[in-house]
Amino acid sequence: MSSTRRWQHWLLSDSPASPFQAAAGRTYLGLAEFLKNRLAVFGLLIIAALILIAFFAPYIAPCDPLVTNLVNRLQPLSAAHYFGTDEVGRDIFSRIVWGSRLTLYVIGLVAIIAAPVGIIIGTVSGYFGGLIDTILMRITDIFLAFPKLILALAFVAALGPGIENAVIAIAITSWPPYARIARGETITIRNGDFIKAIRLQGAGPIRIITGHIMPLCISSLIVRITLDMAGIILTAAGLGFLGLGAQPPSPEWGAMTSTGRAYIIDHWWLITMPGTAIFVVSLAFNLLGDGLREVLDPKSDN
Amino acid sequence: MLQLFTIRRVKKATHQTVRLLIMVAITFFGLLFITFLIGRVVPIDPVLAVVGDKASPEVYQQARLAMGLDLPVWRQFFIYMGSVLHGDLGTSVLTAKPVLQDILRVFPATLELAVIATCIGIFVGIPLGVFSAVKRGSFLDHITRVIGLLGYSLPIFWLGLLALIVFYAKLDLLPGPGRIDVFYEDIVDPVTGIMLIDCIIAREWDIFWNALAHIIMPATLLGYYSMAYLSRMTRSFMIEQLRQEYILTARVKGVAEWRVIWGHALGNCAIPLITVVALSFGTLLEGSVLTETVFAWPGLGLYLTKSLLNADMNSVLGSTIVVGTIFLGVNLFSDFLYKVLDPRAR
Amino acid sequence: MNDSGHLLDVKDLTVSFPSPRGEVCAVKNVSFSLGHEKIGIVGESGSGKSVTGRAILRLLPPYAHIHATAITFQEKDLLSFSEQEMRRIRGRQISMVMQDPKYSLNPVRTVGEQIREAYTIHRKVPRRQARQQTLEMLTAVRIRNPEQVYRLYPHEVSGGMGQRIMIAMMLIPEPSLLIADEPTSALDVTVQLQVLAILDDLVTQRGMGLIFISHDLELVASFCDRIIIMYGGRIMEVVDAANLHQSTHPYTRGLLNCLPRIDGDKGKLSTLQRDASWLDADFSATAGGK
Amino acid sequence: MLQVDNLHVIFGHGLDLNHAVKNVSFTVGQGESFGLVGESGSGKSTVLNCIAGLINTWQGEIEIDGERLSHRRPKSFYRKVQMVFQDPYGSLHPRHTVDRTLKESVNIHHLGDANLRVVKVLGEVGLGPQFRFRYPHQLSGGQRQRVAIARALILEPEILLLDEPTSALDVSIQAEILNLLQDISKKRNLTSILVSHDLAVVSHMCDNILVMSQGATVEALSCDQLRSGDIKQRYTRQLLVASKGYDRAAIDQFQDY
Repeated sequence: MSSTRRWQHWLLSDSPASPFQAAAGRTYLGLAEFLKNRLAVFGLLIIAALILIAFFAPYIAPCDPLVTNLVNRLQPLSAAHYFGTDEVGRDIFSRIVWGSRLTLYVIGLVAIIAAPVGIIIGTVSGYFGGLIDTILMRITDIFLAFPKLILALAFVAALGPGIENAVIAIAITSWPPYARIARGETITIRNGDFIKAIRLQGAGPIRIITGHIMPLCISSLIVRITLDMAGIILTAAGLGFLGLGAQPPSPEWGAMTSTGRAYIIDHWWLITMPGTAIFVVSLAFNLLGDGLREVLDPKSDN
Repeated sequence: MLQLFTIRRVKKATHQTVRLLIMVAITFFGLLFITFLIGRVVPIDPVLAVVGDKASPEVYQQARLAMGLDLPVWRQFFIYMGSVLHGDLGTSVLTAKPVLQDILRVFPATLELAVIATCIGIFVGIPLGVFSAVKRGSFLDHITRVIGLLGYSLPIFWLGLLALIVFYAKLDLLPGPGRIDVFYEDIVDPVTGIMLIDCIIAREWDIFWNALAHIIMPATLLGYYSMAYLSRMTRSFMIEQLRQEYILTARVKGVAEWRVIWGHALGNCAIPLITVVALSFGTLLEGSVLTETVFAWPGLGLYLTKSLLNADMNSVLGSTIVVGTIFLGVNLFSDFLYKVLDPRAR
Repeated sequence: MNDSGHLLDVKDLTVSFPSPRGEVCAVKNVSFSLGHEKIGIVGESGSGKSVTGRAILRLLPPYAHIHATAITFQEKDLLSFSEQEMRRIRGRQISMVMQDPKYSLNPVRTVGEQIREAYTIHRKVPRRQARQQTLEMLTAVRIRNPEQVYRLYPHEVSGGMGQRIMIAMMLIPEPSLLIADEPTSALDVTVQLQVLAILDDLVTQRGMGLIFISHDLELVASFCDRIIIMYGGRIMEVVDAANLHQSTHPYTRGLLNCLPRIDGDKGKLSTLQRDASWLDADFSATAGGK
Repeated sequence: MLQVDNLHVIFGHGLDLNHAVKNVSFTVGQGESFGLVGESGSGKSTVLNCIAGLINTWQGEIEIDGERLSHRRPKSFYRKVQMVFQDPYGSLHPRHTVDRTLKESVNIHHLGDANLRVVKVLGEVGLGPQFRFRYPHQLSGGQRQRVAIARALILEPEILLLDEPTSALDVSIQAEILNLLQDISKKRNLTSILVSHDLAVVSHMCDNILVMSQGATVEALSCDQLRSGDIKQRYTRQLLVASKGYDRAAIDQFQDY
């Protein structure tokens, strides 16, 4: 008790004695604020569970997700098959467990490709303004002129169906909004007195953009990217559903829903289970994003 | 002094309009460039697609020259652009008809869905957002939040399938996939292409009710997503506006609360909301691809999906250009409205 | 000055806001009364001067806790009024002008519409007559071309003109009390004085009461009849403007002495030494006017 | 020390053209405290921003120590000229501690002994070591302005540009900051230019004053001329009357400029 008190006192000190203590205090306050939002914590827990399931898939899944067993086809839920079996007798639970890897793969890759591109284009465009800004923003606008899914479809059509191509297509269509947000934030920040002040200390553009502007853009981008993850999951599943994303027999949730369509009248679990998985993960990202917004972007509420 | 002000206003407005049009032209140019690039990286040989893979080398070469594929890339692009601007989007391999003709045939079905969905979004979503912003933390606010969360998290195709199971297969309340029952097909003359309106023109009331029953599920489904989006955006815009000081001024004047909310605050939200409605219209075009697939709705989305699965590149790129152009047009229109409604932007 | 008795009586007004660390008291036990005169409320930021003004009109956010023994306006007990009855008081009887016309005017409506609205809420008159009245009011605040200004949008007018428009809007229903919350702080000095002159003339002509909230002690001293000096949510003292420089209260003296003066010497300015006991002392009993 | 000759600044073009500064010239001597006074839109802050190199669209001549300044400033320039801004809430990076803000300047110029310099300069502006690792939101307005002054001083400049350094502060805090600035200027023998709309502040702080209106010079005065009322221009006289408080009769004599 007294030792936790002491820690708390150290963390909340009005006059921290080191940069580390100052940063720790900040993190602590942010964390405390975040933990108060139960729904956001719930979202975070689901995402943590998703990551663990994906990591330990071989140990969690009772069956091989790809091995067919026609004798056992279209079995309802049971102790042997928690979520039943599909039209060729594969265990749906195992397929969903392995499918979590594909989901993580897609959102991870899209975030790694799209976020840095968006941030760099946005901040550079916003900071320098003028011709650079005009050119970069024209390009961004061209990409924004297509509805996302349609452009992704066109790219998939050109590159051929498949999960890698779906990732590329989604990434290409995801960065423009990030660039827009980063640019907007940069323009507001750039005109702030503290940027003038650091310019007067003799700092060059690279130091200003990376050390002063980006850290301030990043919090609103993290919120946006987290919320977008939900959309990316839905888009990837949609591509899978149309037969343009991951190809059978790989256990991608959208593709599983698509094959289950033929059996919806009598074998409801074929579409219900993968659909629920998509919904739960996407909901988790939405809840986490909303919670992060309240912590990182205090101006939006209250 | 004030006359000068008016002259400035007019000059500025012309200046801005010209700027806007140039921007749109550049964006359209880029749109064509991207579709052109996509068309060029396709692994399918366009010549083979025309002459078939049993053609002799001479025929192949002739077709290649006829299609202009020996010309430098930039010449090819300008030829492509010229033909698109003349409304020539090529011929569909699947239907053997000009792509533009195909699209004009299927588009009204999509438009019908998108317009009804947008109406649901505007007339349900916006009031819902206003109420929940005014009574923050109330029961209604929580409902709005759940509607929003579900709208952002549920896969539209899955929700469509579940709706089909429940309302068609189990309860048999609503008809199944398709735009109309099979035995009613091809009775009504497609004057506008929009089934409901065509039925009214032809005074075929049985068919009208049948078509209406068919459209309920897909339109409500799309409308739900539009509502989720609009109510959430409206809520946050309203919260922002209600914090402003002019709201306090209105209250000081003794303005009734309902007029403060629906007149002053919503009046200021209307301007950003126009952009949001335009955006949501674009999202609906995209949602229609999945919805139309689920409900076998013969619109642009279904056409695009079928073309994709059959590697019919002319149709795919043609549809992409058409959707992109519509999107651009809607955005241009919203920008224009923005200029008209917001005195600060004039 | 106090010709026809009291216009407004405030007794033991306390306003607090909930915060993560418990209730924070923004105003504590404030009492004063006002006749048909100009009274100034002066204080530094956080002294509770604006909150006091808004509490009278009941314009604070719903989570604020307002307590008072009495708020009496023209013998009517405002505390017992319903929200609907308050709405008939606002604008018609008590009005308020805020700091920055840039924010306090609705950006998408013309200036004329907004002033006209203030008039038609309280009086059922034909549109034409309301418009005529609006134009006359614009003339009264010395706007030379009212017809043109009527059609302008708030972003098209300068700060000084904007504040005149605000005054026109707030005085058009002919209220008997005006609360002016830092009405000229966003303006340049000369414009500030011109706006104050307009306000002064109209208030005097109509025999109104004025509560002038400001951070500028010297300005208030030259403009108002009496001054209420607030610090930390409490009234420190109430003095007649003419006697301000004879004040002996340490806080008032501190505020006066730390101002640089054009004809003063260039040495160090004296700084204000805050005293925790100021917050304990109970001046409200003596602050009830004369 | 500092000389400004025929300075012109034009923003925008076409319909939005704004001639913000018109033909302004003045000289500031070594160790002198110079004031720029005017109402909003007078161009006083713009002049300051030109000297600091924050605006690139000026024409004319700016000289420091007889050396002409170009639009691009070398790094060494910033060791000579520093600036303090008006808004203490906007001039500090919200995510950087006081320590980081101050150290960054030392690092940019590779001065070394960063810790020592930070502690020393904080002491000089009257902030104890307990403030060193705080974030701006943990400081009051006056304390933030002290940090901003410390940041300007840590590079040991010879010229200090002050852009309305106290207009966002309460009068009691204003007195403390003005006293601090006076002390430091004297101790370090700084040359300073103070921009303000407040005649009293300028006359308290400065030796010589330039009155500006709508981008142009109205007149140049010494502080003693201002005090004794030895003023030639009507505009300045009106400003002086206005700054003395509300006087109903005098206001009717005001003219619009």
